[in-house]
Amino acid sequence: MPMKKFINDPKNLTKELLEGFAIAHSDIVTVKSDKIVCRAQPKPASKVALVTLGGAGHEPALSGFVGEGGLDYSVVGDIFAAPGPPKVIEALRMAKRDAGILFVVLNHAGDVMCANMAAEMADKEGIKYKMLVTHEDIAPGADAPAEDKRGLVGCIPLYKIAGAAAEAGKSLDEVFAIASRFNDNMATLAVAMRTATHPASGQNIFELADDEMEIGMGQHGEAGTGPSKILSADQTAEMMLSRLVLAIKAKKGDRLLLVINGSGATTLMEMYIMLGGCKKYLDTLGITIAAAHCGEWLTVQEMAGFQMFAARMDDELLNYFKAPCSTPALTVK
Amino acid sequence: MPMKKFINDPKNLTKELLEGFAIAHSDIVTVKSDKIVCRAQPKPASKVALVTLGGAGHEPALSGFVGEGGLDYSVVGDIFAAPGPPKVIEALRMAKRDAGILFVVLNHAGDVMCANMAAEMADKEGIKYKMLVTHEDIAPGADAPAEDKRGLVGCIPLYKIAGAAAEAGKSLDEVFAIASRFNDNMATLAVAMRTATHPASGQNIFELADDEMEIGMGQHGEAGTGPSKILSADQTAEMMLSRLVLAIKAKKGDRLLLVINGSGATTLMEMYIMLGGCKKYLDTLGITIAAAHCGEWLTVQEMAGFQMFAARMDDELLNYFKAPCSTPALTVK
Amino acid sequence: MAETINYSQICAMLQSAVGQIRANHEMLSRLDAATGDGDHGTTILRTMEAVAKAVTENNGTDLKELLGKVAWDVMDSDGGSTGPLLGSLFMGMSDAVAGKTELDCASVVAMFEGGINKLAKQSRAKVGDKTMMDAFLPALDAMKAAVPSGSIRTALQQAAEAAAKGAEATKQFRAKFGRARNLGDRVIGHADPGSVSVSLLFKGFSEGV
Amino acid sequence: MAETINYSQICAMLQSAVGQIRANHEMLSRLDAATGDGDHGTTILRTMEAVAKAVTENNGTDLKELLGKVAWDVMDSDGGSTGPLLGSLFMGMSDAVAGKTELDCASVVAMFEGGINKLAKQSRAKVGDKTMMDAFLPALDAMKAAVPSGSIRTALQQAAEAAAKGAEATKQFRAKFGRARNLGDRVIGHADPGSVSVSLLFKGFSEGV
Ligand SMILES: Nc1ncnc2c1ncn2[C@@H]1O[C@H](COP(=O)(O)OP(=O)(O)O)[C@@H](O)[C@H]1O
Ligand SMILES: Nc1ncnc2c1ncn2[C@@H]1O[C@H](COP(=O)(O)OP(=O)(O)O)[C@@H](O)[C@H]1O
Ligand SMILES: [Mg+2]
Ligand SMILES: [Mg+2]
Ligand SMILES: [Mg+2]
Ligand SMILES: [Mg+2]
Repeated sequence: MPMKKFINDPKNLTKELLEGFAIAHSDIVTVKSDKIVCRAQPKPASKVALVTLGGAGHEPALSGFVGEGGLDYSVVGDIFAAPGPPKVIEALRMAKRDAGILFVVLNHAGDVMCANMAAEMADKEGIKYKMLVTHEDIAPGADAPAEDKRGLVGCIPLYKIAGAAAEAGKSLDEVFAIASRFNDNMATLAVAMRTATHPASGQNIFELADDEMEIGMGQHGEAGTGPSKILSADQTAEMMLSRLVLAIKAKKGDRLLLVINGSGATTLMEMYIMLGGCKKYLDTLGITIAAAHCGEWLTVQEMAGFQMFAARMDDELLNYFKAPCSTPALTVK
Repeated sequence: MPMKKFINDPKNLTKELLEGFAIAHSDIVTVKSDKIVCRAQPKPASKVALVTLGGAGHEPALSGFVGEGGLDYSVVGDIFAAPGPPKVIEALRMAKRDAGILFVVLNHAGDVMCANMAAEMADKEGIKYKMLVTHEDIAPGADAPAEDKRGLVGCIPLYKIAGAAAEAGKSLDEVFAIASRFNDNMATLAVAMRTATHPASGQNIFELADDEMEIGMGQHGEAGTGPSKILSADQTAEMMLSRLVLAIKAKKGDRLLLVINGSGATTLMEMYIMLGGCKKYLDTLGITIAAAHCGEWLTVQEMAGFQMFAARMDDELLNYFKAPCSTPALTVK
Repeated sequence: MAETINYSQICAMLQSAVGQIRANHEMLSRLDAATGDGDHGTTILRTMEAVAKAVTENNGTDLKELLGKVAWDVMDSDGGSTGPLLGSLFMGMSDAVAGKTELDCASVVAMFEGGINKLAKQSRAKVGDKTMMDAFLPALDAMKAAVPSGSIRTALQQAAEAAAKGAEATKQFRAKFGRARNLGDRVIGHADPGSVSVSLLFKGFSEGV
Repeated sequence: MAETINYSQICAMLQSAVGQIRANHEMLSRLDAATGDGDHGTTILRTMEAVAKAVTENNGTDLKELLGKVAWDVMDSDGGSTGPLLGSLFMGMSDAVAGKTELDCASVVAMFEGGINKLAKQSRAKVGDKTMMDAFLPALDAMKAAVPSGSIRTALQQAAEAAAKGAEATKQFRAKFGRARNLGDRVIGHADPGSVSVSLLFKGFSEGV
């Protein structure tokens, strides 16, 4: 039985998607050495560079955020699989500069191991970098050890904020400090409604009954906190957002960045309805939405569901989040 | 059995989605009289206004393209149902100006009937407008009568181009002429891979076997040219694009705008792979891609599939397509 | 004896038609799923709920005003194709009852004739095009033929039967209008949902007087 | 008699392990679907195909160089967690065979010991953490115990049996590493895919010499 996907040889998914990506966005990005997405117009070497890595299959993430005001280098692995250390060190060499590199890694076993091995090599070669690991998934509990918390969509606004700080000419220590402050004040909780087909194996990445959804589902089909009955949008909003608000210790008067990140098959219509539900709940707490986004930043193939992201913002973080950028997936004037 | 959607009362879908839409994009749009999406900063009355209408459920279309360089007024109907003539005439009254109004209507029975009734009233009231009906679906055959051809995603780049011409201060006759030239040189063909749930009725909008796709599927589940076996991305690209190329009479040396418009559950990964396949095919014909877009502009809930759009471009059309705009769904610097 | 109906009886007649749609809208959406976009039950229900609301809210006695308000609210109810079509039906009916307070059989038929003629202008469809007109036009002929009987109920019953026959007949046709127009032979065997709705409306009218 | 293996026999040993993965990768992805993200079969197949390619392409005779190239190509093959883990295994094996051309039983075991120690540094997991280490560590102990026999085949067979037992045992464990780490009791009853792969690798090694 063929997959219900528009693909050619499942072995060439990443290669072919990067070819199309380069055609669509040739004005912004180029692909070097097969799997390293870089800016078409490199950032001046006087400014801090942003490098990240991660498996494909999450389009537009991660490489859709390479460009002015965003990432400088995105090392692409195969579907849901981190790229190997050799490519990662290659990208770090390309980015090497006296200003230094902010090296952003999402907390997933493979990604972290690859990053660590590449970092070892970078140390030997005297490449100046600081590694920042995102781990904002509160599914295992808001105060679970950092190693247990996956890196989810939070990396995207973090790229945006760190990217803007780098464009502004901040030093590596400053960019790292700003990004870390955002990293420490953000949280994500995911919910899945329908499974997706792994485009290489052709298998469902998980199973879910017709009347069930699952909170805490990972972005590769890793199980969450177990299935539950389907709730209304407003109930789902309150149930998820109340946990996020606790996790980031948001209180009356605080200003949030709120993101409803669709996983694939959940419609923008639903995301807007969810955002409305979130607003209603936050109003009862006297917490304001300083910035909001509904859309698909980091997807899980055609999985139905979304990741709800919230971060406590201050003026500096908000200014960098709203600063101009020109990337394939996000343009801000 | 609850729907696999994050919604509240199915009767309030449009109202609630517009509330969330307004929260997410308060800097760009406001919603007046329940269902009329307008710019937060109105365009000067000296310039031609763009008004359109259509059912909801296709987010980000149509209202996601209201803003500078795009639409001025989008009248929103309920899910897949055109708004009634009273709201449409209300929007035409809001837009009324000596410079005149370009009134863009997608060719669907309900939309056209509503538009005609509103236009009758506008005539009585001396509102200056020109109506332009898009009908670029080549599923019924490239040279089927215009009434038989549905208006699909082609309206979006048309809004963009007409919007840019209006911002440039062109007269109504000029804007109409430019938009019509684009309208006459564009074609769309859709393909569906998996059905979607109608969010109001909870029913599947069509059925398709596990090993089948359907070419020519309408954007509300209206059947296409019948089911066929699933093809590879490259085969699908050649099969669909060859028909589009014939329809718009593109030949060696011509420059195309190519859009792979995802319907919902088809991943951006697949759209990029499709774009790669299109490029390979066009290379064999010596036709160039002057501009390309992969993404979700006009969706069909969570239907898997996409609309492939092609238009023959000239310098003027390309300049307007690439001109700056600031809308919720599309920002160009 | 020449029987007549007044404002409140016409309200009852309309409400009875609403009841028919409330009872059958799911079936109508299923029909539309086969040949259209699966929402006809939703749209016709929405339009008829607008009728019900307009009728209850309109605290007056003027028939033309009542039907005019019904028409406007129907059109304002996002009825896809159904809204403008039924909207023009009621608008035409409204014009036809100008100045009247009591309708005898002939004026009831004249009221529907006015409505269906107005609707026909929007529609442009003929019998055999697989649209609402396949139910409306035979219904009109049937009630005209029943005028001599002087019985409104008879006239509406004849209309309902003719509309039902017309809707049934749409199964044999290819569609020349609406979303089904491009489907060629594949719609043969499926009744047109709009025509089925119309037959239900007349069933309701006839039972409501 | 002290049996030894040379460059080409080690190539055969590696290719035989590749064969085991080619035959079982679908089952391995199914296992990963239960406790991880369903791609372990894909990633381990990709890494082992990289092994096969490196072995065929490397036209030399130097063992260290061969295993070093294998390690690098494995790491370069986008192997999720598997790539870096097996990459460091082969890197450690490469270091351990520096200067050798013929390996007797003791040096074969020393080669694996070097690899598994290097891997252990990346892994940080212990027996009972439901990872590849549940197969690697018992396998290492078993082959060490078999060194006196002097038989490479026996040592690898013992290792394969111990690895299989270790993989089977992971069914009882909660996961402390990898994607399964957050699933608590829900992974109990499911074998860890990585440990099953490792047992297949040793099955291949033992059959390949
Ligand atoms: N030109 C027309 N004249 C008469 N009836 C029409 C016409 N076009 C469509 N219809 C009717 O509309 C019905 C579909 O209505 P509905 O589903 O509510 O609207 P939409 O097609 O916009 O989804 C069809 O079954 C048909 O009877
Ligand atoms: N720290 C670790 N030490 C040893 N093995 C590990 C570790 N983390 C993960 N693994 C192994 O990796 C396997 C999953 O590999 P794979 O599916 O290829 O990578 P990913 O988890 O990135 O999808 C697990 O079954 C487990 O055996
Ligand atoms: Mg993986
Ligand atoms: Mg409709
Ligand atoms: Mg319909
Ligand atoms: Mg895995």
